[in-house]
Amino acid sequence: MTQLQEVSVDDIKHLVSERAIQGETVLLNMGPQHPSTHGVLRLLLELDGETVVSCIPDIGFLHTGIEKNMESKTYAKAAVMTDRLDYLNTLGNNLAYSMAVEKLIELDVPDRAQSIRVILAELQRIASHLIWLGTTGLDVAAMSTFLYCFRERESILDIFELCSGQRMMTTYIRPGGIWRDVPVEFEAAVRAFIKMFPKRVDEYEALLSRNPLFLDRTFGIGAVSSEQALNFGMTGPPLRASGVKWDLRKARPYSGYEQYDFEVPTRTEGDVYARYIVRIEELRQSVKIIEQALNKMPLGPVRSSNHKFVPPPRSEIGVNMEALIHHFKLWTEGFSAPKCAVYNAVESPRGELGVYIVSDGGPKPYRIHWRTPSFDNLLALPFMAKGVLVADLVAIIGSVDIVLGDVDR
Amino acid sequence: MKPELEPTIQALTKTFNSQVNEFRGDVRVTILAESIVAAAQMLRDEFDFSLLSTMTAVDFWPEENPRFEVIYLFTSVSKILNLSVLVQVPGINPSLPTITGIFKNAVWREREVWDMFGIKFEGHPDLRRILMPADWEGHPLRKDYPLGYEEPQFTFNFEEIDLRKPYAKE
Amino acid sequence: MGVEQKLANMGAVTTTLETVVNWSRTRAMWPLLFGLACCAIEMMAAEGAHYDMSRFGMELMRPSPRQSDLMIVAGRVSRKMAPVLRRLYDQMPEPKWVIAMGDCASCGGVFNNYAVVAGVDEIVPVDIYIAGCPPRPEALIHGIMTLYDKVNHNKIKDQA
Amino acid sequence: MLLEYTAIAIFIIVAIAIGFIAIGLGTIFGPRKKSGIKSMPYESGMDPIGPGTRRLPVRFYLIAVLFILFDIEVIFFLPWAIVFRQLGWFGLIEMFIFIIILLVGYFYAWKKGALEWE
Repeated sequence: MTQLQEVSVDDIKHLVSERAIQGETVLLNMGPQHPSTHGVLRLLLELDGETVVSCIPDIGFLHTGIEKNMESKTYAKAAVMTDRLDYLNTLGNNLAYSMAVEKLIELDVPDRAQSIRVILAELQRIASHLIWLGTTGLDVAAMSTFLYCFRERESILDIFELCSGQRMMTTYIRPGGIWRDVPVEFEAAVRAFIKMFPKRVDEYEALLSRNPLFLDRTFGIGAVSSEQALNFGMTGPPLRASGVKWDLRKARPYSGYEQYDFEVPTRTEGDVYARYIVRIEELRQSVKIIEQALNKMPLGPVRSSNHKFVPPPRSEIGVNMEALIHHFKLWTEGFSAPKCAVYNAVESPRGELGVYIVSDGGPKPYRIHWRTPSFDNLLALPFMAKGVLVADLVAIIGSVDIVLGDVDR
Repeated sequence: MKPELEPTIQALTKTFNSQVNEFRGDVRVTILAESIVAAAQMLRDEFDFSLLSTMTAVDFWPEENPRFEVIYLFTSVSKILNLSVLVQVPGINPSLPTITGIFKNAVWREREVWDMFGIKFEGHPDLRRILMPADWEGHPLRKDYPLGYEEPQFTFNFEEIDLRKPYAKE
Repeated sequence: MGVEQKLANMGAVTTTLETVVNWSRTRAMWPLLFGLACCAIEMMAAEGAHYDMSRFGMELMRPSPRQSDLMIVAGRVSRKMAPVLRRLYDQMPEPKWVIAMGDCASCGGVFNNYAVVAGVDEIVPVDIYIAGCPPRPEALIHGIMTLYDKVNHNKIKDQA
Repeated sequence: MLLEYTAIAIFIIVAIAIGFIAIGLGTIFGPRKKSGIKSMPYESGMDPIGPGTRRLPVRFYLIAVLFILFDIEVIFFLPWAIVFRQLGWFGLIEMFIFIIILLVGYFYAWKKGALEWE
């Protein structure tokens, strides 16, 4: 029997209180492989019986160096890596990256592409909220919500597969518009989904909203006031649940959001139940946006015709010599951007998703920084987890809705 | 340049000597390293830039003196404004004062900049590596750090890569 | 070791015993709940009602390695996660199998840089590689079917 | 008389046999490979910090005792439920008294705050 490999307490002495060093409180790893950490997040918990004395998050277990990898790819090829960042909001990442590149090289986007982008981004928001609802239901022992939510998510993934051929990593939104036009059946599929979905949200509400067990587990737990939320840098549903009405789709409308009228749901308590209510309300608002965007979707081209930056369609290459030259240049060396830095933010289901691109005039981005919302939302976890039971900590992690690909990049 | 941003820019240029440049509607103010704490305090209290959206660094490697450029991006939720503040940092033992006292989310952002670029932050509560393993040497996002590209295994070079690939024994 | 190693070459007896033992192993192979990244979402979709992986005996995703027979590495393994993955593999009781789900687990996939282990076979011996980024739930179930074929054909003699 | 007892005996033997067969096959045919890391305590993939066995807070003990108390009460219901018809009114009243005594204990524990975690 080999000697037990123990990590002695003194190499993390500066983090925990001295009661842990005397051995009074238990130091427990709610580690990278844990059913309720929604991914590979490690929490070093200092427990006094069931109550959490302090919680020290340790992230980086899913760090894949996307920012460094994107520096060695041209702008068009780096778009493929953006899907893998926040893998629940793939089209939202594409949208953030494409709009940042369009801002960098001042590329126009036709209206049809703008409204299709809004429809797909909102569908992706619904799919992401559905996964959050399913897994939070699992964490709070409401097993059936997981199966209901994934049933609806399958119909959304069918729509994505309809227009792009891939279920999740579509890279369908690219700089200059979208990859190709949506098929004819797209509109019918989306209309069918919008007609069916509100009734399903009422089903979820019937399951959870007034369920006394759910209320006991979520009411008044992990409350964050609006000043603290802003100070922690929280954005998205957790911030709106604390009473700050900050939604980038309303504050800085992009891609045509100003034409659609929808409300931004906010609550004031800022606890786990408030975040639940805000996200459930956002599901309904997204359906409203999709409906209006679908009605206003104009006909026309879906990708900018400025072939210096956007590869020409395949049909033109055989016929038009200039298109062939553009095609060859774009796919070998790529277009070069002016020497400057640009920041562009988009409202992802988790908060403000921003892309900061520094370009040195070459075809490859010199530096890309992703401002990901889960990184800051997770920062408030130790503050929310002080003096809370371990079971409530599980509900708090669920309510903050972190995605580890978003946190570690 | 949005009109509401004017007073902020005047106040910034008056108190700290700073250059202002604008590109595509984003305003960027470059100030000295020592005055970043005062600037952050002023922006948050007087001009209500209550959210530090992000904070990151860029490594202009061949240039040695101002090698790093650290970017603080402040957002004002009430006035819907964005302002980025730039600080030049030299290449030899780069260090900056910390603003964790003013913005709590700077704690992790600064740890990430230390982990990825090696810029020290004096006064930071616990400056440890955040994304890389604790015993990792080197700072990955520096330009002189290799990408770590390994030759992918295709059919033509299958055998020689198979030999040197460290397969896991049982 | 089990008794079957001792009476390894008794013709008909061991072959029928072999088929019974292998049959019993493929009927309720419980995977370890070990979702890393995007492939984990597709694994959850495969576990959901539409694709229903539990038709193949995978009803329960056991979070603890002590009660799981199969480790599905669903996602990209970073350098910081590699020792944890190896420890979990070691703490799983025999007989155990590993499925590398997705390109990132099989060969590093899209990420060819300092942070990602290029292929999980550098850390744990892999039985089945599933291509796709992320592989569709049907691809995962096809991978599980191939694993069942592999288990059904493995001989008792060469069981270490 | 004897017939019923043989039925129960067969029932018990078969139950025990199935238990032993299920576990026995596993131990006989299952390959076993001891290793240091395998016997190490599992802490979601990380090294455990500090000694495994340590003093636990008293609240866990309190909850355990209360559970045992009321669990035994439920076990006493089982034989009563079987001969429920034959006992008639007498059995019913007897069982109510038994339940009321335990309810008094339950309310006492509740008011003393034994059920609260803090």
